[in-house]
Amino acid sequence: MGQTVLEIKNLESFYGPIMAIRGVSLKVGQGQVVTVLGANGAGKSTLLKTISGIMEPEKGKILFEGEEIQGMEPHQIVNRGIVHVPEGREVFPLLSVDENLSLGAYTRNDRVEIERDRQMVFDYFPILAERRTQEAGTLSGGQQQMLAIGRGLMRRPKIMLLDEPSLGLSPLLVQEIFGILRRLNSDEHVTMMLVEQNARVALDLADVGYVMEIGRIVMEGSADRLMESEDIQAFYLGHQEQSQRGERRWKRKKTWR
Amino acid sequence: MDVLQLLVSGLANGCVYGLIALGFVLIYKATEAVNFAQGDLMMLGAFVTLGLTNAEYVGLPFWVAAPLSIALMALIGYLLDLLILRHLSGQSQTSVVILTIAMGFVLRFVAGAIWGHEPQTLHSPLALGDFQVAGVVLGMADMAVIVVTFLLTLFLYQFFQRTRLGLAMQAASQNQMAAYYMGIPVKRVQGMIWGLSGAVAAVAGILFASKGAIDPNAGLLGIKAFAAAVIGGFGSLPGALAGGLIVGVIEPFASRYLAAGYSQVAPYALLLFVLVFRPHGLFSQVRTKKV
Amino acid sequence: MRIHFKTSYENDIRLFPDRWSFFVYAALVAGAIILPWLLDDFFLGEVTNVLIWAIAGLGLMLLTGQTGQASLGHAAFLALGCYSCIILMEHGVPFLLAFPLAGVITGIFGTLFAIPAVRLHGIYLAIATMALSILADDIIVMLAPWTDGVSGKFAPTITIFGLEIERWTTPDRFYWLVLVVTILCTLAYRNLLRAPLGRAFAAVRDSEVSATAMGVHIAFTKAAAFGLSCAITGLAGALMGFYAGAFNNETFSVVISISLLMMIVIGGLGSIHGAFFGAIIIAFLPQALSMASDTIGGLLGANNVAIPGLETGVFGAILILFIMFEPMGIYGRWLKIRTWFELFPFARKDMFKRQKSYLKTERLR
Amino acid sequence: ETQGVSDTEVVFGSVNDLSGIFAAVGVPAVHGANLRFDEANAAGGVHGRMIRFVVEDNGYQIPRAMQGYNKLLNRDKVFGMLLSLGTPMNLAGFKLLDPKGIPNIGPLTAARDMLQEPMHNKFVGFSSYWDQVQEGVKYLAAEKGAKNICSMYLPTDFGKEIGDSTKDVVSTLGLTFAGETTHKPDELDFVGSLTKLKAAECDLITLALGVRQAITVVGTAKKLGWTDVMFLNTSAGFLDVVAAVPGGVTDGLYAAAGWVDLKSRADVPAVAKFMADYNAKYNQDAGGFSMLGYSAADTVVRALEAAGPDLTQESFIKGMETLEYRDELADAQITYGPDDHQGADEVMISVVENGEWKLLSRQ
Amino acid sequence: MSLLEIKNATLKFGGVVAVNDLSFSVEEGEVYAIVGPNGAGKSTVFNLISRFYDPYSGSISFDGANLLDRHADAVADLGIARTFQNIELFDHATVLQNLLVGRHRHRKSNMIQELLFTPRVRREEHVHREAVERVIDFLDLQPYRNKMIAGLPYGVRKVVELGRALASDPRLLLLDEPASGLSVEETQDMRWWIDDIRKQMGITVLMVEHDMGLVSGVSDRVLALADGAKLAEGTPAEVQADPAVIAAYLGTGAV
Ligand SMILES: Nc1ncnc2c1ncn2[C@@H]1O[C@H](COP(=O)(O)OP(=O)(O)OP(=O)(O)O)[C@@H](O)[C@H]1O
Ligand SMILES: Nc1ncnc2c1ncn2[C@@H]1O[C@H](COP(=O)(O)OP(=O)(O)OP(=O)(O)O)[C@@H](O)[C@H]1O
Ligand SMILES: CC(C)C[C@H](N)C(=O)O
Ligand SMILES: [Mg+2]
Ligand SMILES: [Mg+2]
Repeated sequence: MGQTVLEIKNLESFYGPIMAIRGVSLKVGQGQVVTVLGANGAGKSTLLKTISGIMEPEKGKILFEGEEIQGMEPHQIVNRGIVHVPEGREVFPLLSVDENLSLGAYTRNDRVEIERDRQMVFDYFPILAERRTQEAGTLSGGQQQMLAIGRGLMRRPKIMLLDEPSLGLSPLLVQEIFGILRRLNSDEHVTMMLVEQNARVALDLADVGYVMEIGRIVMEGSADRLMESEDIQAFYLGHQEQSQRGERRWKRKKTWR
Repeated sequence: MDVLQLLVSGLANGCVYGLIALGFVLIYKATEAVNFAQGDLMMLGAFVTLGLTNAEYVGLPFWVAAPLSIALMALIGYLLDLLILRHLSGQSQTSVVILTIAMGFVLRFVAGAIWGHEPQTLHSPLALGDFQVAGVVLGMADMAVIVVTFLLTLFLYQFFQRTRLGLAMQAASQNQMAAYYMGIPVKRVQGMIWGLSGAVAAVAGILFASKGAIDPNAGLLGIKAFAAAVIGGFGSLPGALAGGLIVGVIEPFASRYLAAGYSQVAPYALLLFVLVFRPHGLFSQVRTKKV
Repeated sequence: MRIHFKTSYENDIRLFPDRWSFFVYAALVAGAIILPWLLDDFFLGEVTNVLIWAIAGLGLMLLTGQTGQASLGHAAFLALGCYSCIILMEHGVPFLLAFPLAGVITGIFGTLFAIPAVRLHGIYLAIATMALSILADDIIVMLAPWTDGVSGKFAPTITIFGLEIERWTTPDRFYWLVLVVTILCTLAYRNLLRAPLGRAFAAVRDSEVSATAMGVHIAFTKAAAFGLSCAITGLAGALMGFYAGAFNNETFSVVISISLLMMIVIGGLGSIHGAFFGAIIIAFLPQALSMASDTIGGLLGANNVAIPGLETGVFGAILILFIMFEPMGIYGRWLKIRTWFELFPFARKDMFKRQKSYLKTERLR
Repeated sequence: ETQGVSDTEVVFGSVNDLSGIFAAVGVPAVHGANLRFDEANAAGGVHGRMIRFVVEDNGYQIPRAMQGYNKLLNRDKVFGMLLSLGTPMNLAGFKLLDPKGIPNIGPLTAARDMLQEPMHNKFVGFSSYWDQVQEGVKYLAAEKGAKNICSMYLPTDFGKEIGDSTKDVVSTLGLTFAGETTHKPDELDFVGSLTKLKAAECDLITLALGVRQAITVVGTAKKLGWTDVMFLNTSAGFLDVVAAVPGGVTDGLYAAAGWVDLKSRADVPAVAKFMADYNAKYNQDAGGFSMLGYSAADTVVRALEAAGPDLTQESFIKGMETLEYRDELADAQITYGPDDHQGADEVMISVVENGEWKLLSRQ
Repeated sequence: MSLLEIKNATLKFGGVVAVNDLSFSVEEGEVYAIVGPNGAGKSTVFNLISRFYDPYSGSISFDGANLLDRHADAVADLGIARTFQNIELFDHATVLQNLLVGRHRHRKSNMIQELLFTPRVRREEHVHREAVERVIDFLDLQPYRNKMIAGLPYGVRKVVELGRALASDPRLLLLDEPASGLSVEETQDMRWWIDDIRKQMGITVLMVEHDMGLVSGVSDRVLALADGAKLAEGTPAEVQADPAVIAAYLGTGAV
């Protein structure tokens, strides 16, 4: 692991009286892909939102390149090169595909490079090129997801926070997207923090993995090691004795609880 | 001849409504908030100019006072956002509506306390002199209103359509969270739009005051400008102008040709009529959600 | 902390969740009933006024808080209720019949207005209703043969079973009358909320698409909300007419419409409590300010009109502060205070800090 | 025990508009009244009683006005009402004043209804809009040959009274009522209406509009080149600011009112003193309505004096009914009597010349 | 006769042909899945059935009745319930209230009765509540019964939406990507639920899904769409083996 770019220390976040992050600490190294796994409501999205400043943490520190960024306004954090591709698309529904992409590059001034990156996004997702002038709100669910990812790429981030990028994408596109992420990571050395339900592809791409449960990190390790863990296999990879339909309808108890 | 005269002065008036409506639309386009105090901002802009110009107050030359008050009103708009509206960032539209209505109360009170409640006249060079073309009379102020309104609409339209900041403003109104994700300083952008609409209010106020006397209740005109903005399709700049012109033109014709007691209902009856057929105005900004 | 043990579905359906809250409300009603013996005429008059506004607030709350349709025109319906009740009485209809009829007439008119209006959303509806409110003024003048136009009408004395009720001469009886209407309206409102139609209202407010998919007829539901809302508002309007004693085309102006909306927002949108809290603020605050300025003026030896319009200015400023610090309305704050006491001593002080929130466009329907 | 009276104090109340659309009327009037009461109090009060004047702001809304009445009557326990503004508000107030016999003096509306039955407790200071229009039209018909009379008015009781009076005087004089237009208080363009009235060949137009609107109407007519028409305003528009509009816009505008303009009489000592005092106290120039307020308060002070030390509603009303004096400030003769509850009966007709009102005639 | 029959349906948005002369039918009691690349027109087919869109041409019938004669709100009366791809719940209401709205098509009382809350209304409320509780038990939603939707995690909302549709006792259930955003474990639950919905409740299911594991696990027949037109139709195995489907949709499986 290279130098640490992002370090989270004992983070706590609340929604009113509800504690969603209960003291999370983790480190992300330069050029690493870190994945965060966890069941529904574990607090994965909240963790990413807190890092990108959309939510204010109650306690704890977030260090990016050695500087504390917790409590900053989200746009200041984006300016430092952290880009968050949110869960659930969040496009600008009344703006065209093209305008959405331009906004991805809002903080940049290098016109020529921006156009090149736009072309790159269109190469990745040809359907977006076809629909350049369509209002983003009328795109199909998957097309919006492509747009959200493409828009994130337009920022040329140092570190990307990806919240369920494969949501609603066809199997073919899931492969493609992970191919793209892999290339970005290896060629451009973009650091990534990845939240995914599709644990298999996530662990396949990632160097390190964390498992969250009810706001806490309950397990961490290298992706390979996690891949081997029985619990992970059972709960996130679907390796159960379930080759025939309908048997085993009880739930296995998670051993880390 | 009558008809032409009615049309022309209707246009001039419509432009005043259009100018106020532009102010609403600006803020709506960038924040989706509806500013019920826009009419009162216009009134304040008029009074600030009057205070700077008229001899019994500061007595600056008009051409110095006008830009100065535009700048001042921009500052006031910005401060209103900074000190008050920013606290409501992310809260529902209805609360903002109520807040701005209350702001209108306060602005009216402040103007009354400073400049009194009696109507006053701005010493404006625009107030003097008429044009007469082919039997149609048009005041300087009317001319100025028409020209300025069209230019301003065009400028603002281009601003939203072509500039990065304009785009960012639209983005911020459609999805605040995503706007932050893009690195747009949403609050600062919204402050700027309040400043801008303060400036527009000042322009409207100066032109309005050049057409006649003003008092602290002059802002009630905002209600008709609302009708204009809604007819045009709330959120559309050309719509605001179009709506303003429609309301402006319908009025003189109604008072000319309808019986007393019925003519003054024309703008509101028209509004209801338009909404029956186009529930979201002529240049509708509302879309059906794709599910 | 109170814990509800729910043993039957009835627990969620009945009016009061537990015996304690039954007692609280029973005590409240009992207190309300004996109020005329506790207060002087001045305060009794003000309380009556607050209750009338609260009824009107309930009416608008049903539309705006429950169904999500903001109206800036409810003064028109106040006027309709007021005029119909009093015109009926002038034609010899007894109050006990004329009063509910006024509600029905206003309700029917509201439903008719809703037929085109259900297609409008947000600001479009708000401005359309505002236009209606402005037009109401002119319509009253145009209908002068019935309404006596600008000269206005005087409210007759109410007689119920030979008992004379009048705002100034028998303020206590008038108060009880208003109280009864308030309680009945509140009950009806509560009943609606625990029945399918009330849920359909909320469904229409939150998502028209999925409400449709669940079989909720959007236009019908909105029209029903409009009708009910206007009916209640009409009743309030009639009471307002009796309260003022005299009224004309200028009485129910658009300013009243605006105050009504302010009232429910400040009270807290979507709750019955909100209508009452809002009424207290909107109806009583100006009076309180006036009393305060008398006192302060008296202390300083200054005159109470030293700065004309000051009270209105201060009123506006207080409203601004209310909304800035509690955008969810007083009811929102009330809930927090209650939670704090219920959790005591376990409440964190920053528990009620507002987490950042973000708006999304309302231009998608 | 009469309410609002003690050995040291007598309380008067007013439901007024200090923030609404008629604040330009209510505010100076209240200031004027306060000026007079302060003088009286500084002089030791009337029969040892200080006068306290409690003003409630109604913002020109009935519900607020009702709250004001409730407070004044039930809490402040006023002895009498003075200078209450607005016809509908006053009418609503009668419902509760009459049963208690509380006097209502000098309401700030010149509607005829202010002297409706029971008249016992009601007093108005000056001529009604109705009379003003009657006299104004008669004068202009006789002196300036007006024949085709028209009217522009707000659809309110105020407008209606002026409109109706115009029609009435037109038919008594055998002239033609050529046309009418109605307006909203927020209307700002009158080209349409004026074109209509011009087509109807009006030569005299009575105005019942907001102050700001009346100025615009006169200016617009000039702009349209329609110069052979006269405009007649009432006391509602008889203000210095109207005369003083720059550029001579309002030159030639007539007004029929119950008093004579202040500014043109600035050399009369009473007027000069008033203007100076007023300016010193409020840092504003006095106008017609501040004078009206002062005069009304003056009437009250005189009536209190005439009522004698034993102050009751009856003695006060008796006192009022004995008043007969010349009001130097308003330049009007004030007489009240058992059957005459209107102070000044004269109507003064003025015209704007060189930015000032000039008195033409007394009727 | 098929339960749902779509014949030659076409729908365009400007230049985009979202559904192109598409015909298929769903038999009573089966689970029928639609797959296809993003933007193939799957959700649009659902919206056609829900009557949110009018087709340019073609016909849609349900149990022999012409669906195109009905308004969108009358579709539920026939016993068709649905979920949405991006979740459309009533955010400012509790889970319980959301599910109760699902019962709306069974409302029997009128407005006046509800205002008075007559005994009849009370009885009906008990019936609705019981039905909803059965759904809550079935989907394990007990912990969330009185929670506001606005604060629920994505996965739970997906389940609530399924619950709301089930609460209406439908004959046909339309599920738009029921498993997207769910973890493997939750997808597993979903699979069992769909099985039970079909087998125990006898409800026909039409679903759109990208998770081929789930699709092949529960469905009887699969329709593959591309560019609004039929690419392939058959058993899950047949469709997955179709080269056109692999090329357009499934890919080689290598990540
Ligand atoms: N707006 C909110 N208000 C209140 N509570 C919330 C809110 N958003 C999330 N929560 C709560 O915070 C916890 C964490 O939610 P979060 O969305 O981070 O989960 P997640 O791990 O991303 O789940 P998913 O896989 O479903 O996306 C959940 O228990 C949820 O109930
Ligand atoms: N209102 C609209 N205006 C224009 N184009 C639209 C509109 N709605 C849908 N489309 C287009 O129609 C096509 C079909 O969209 P649809 O939502 O049915 O796709 P889908 O198959 O559900 O895809 P996904 O798997 O991504 O959800 C898409 O290309 C989309 O861009
Ligand atoms: C002072 C006046 C202009 C008031 C107005 N005449 C009214 O009747 O209310
Ligand atoms: Mg999440
Ligand atoms: Mg889809």
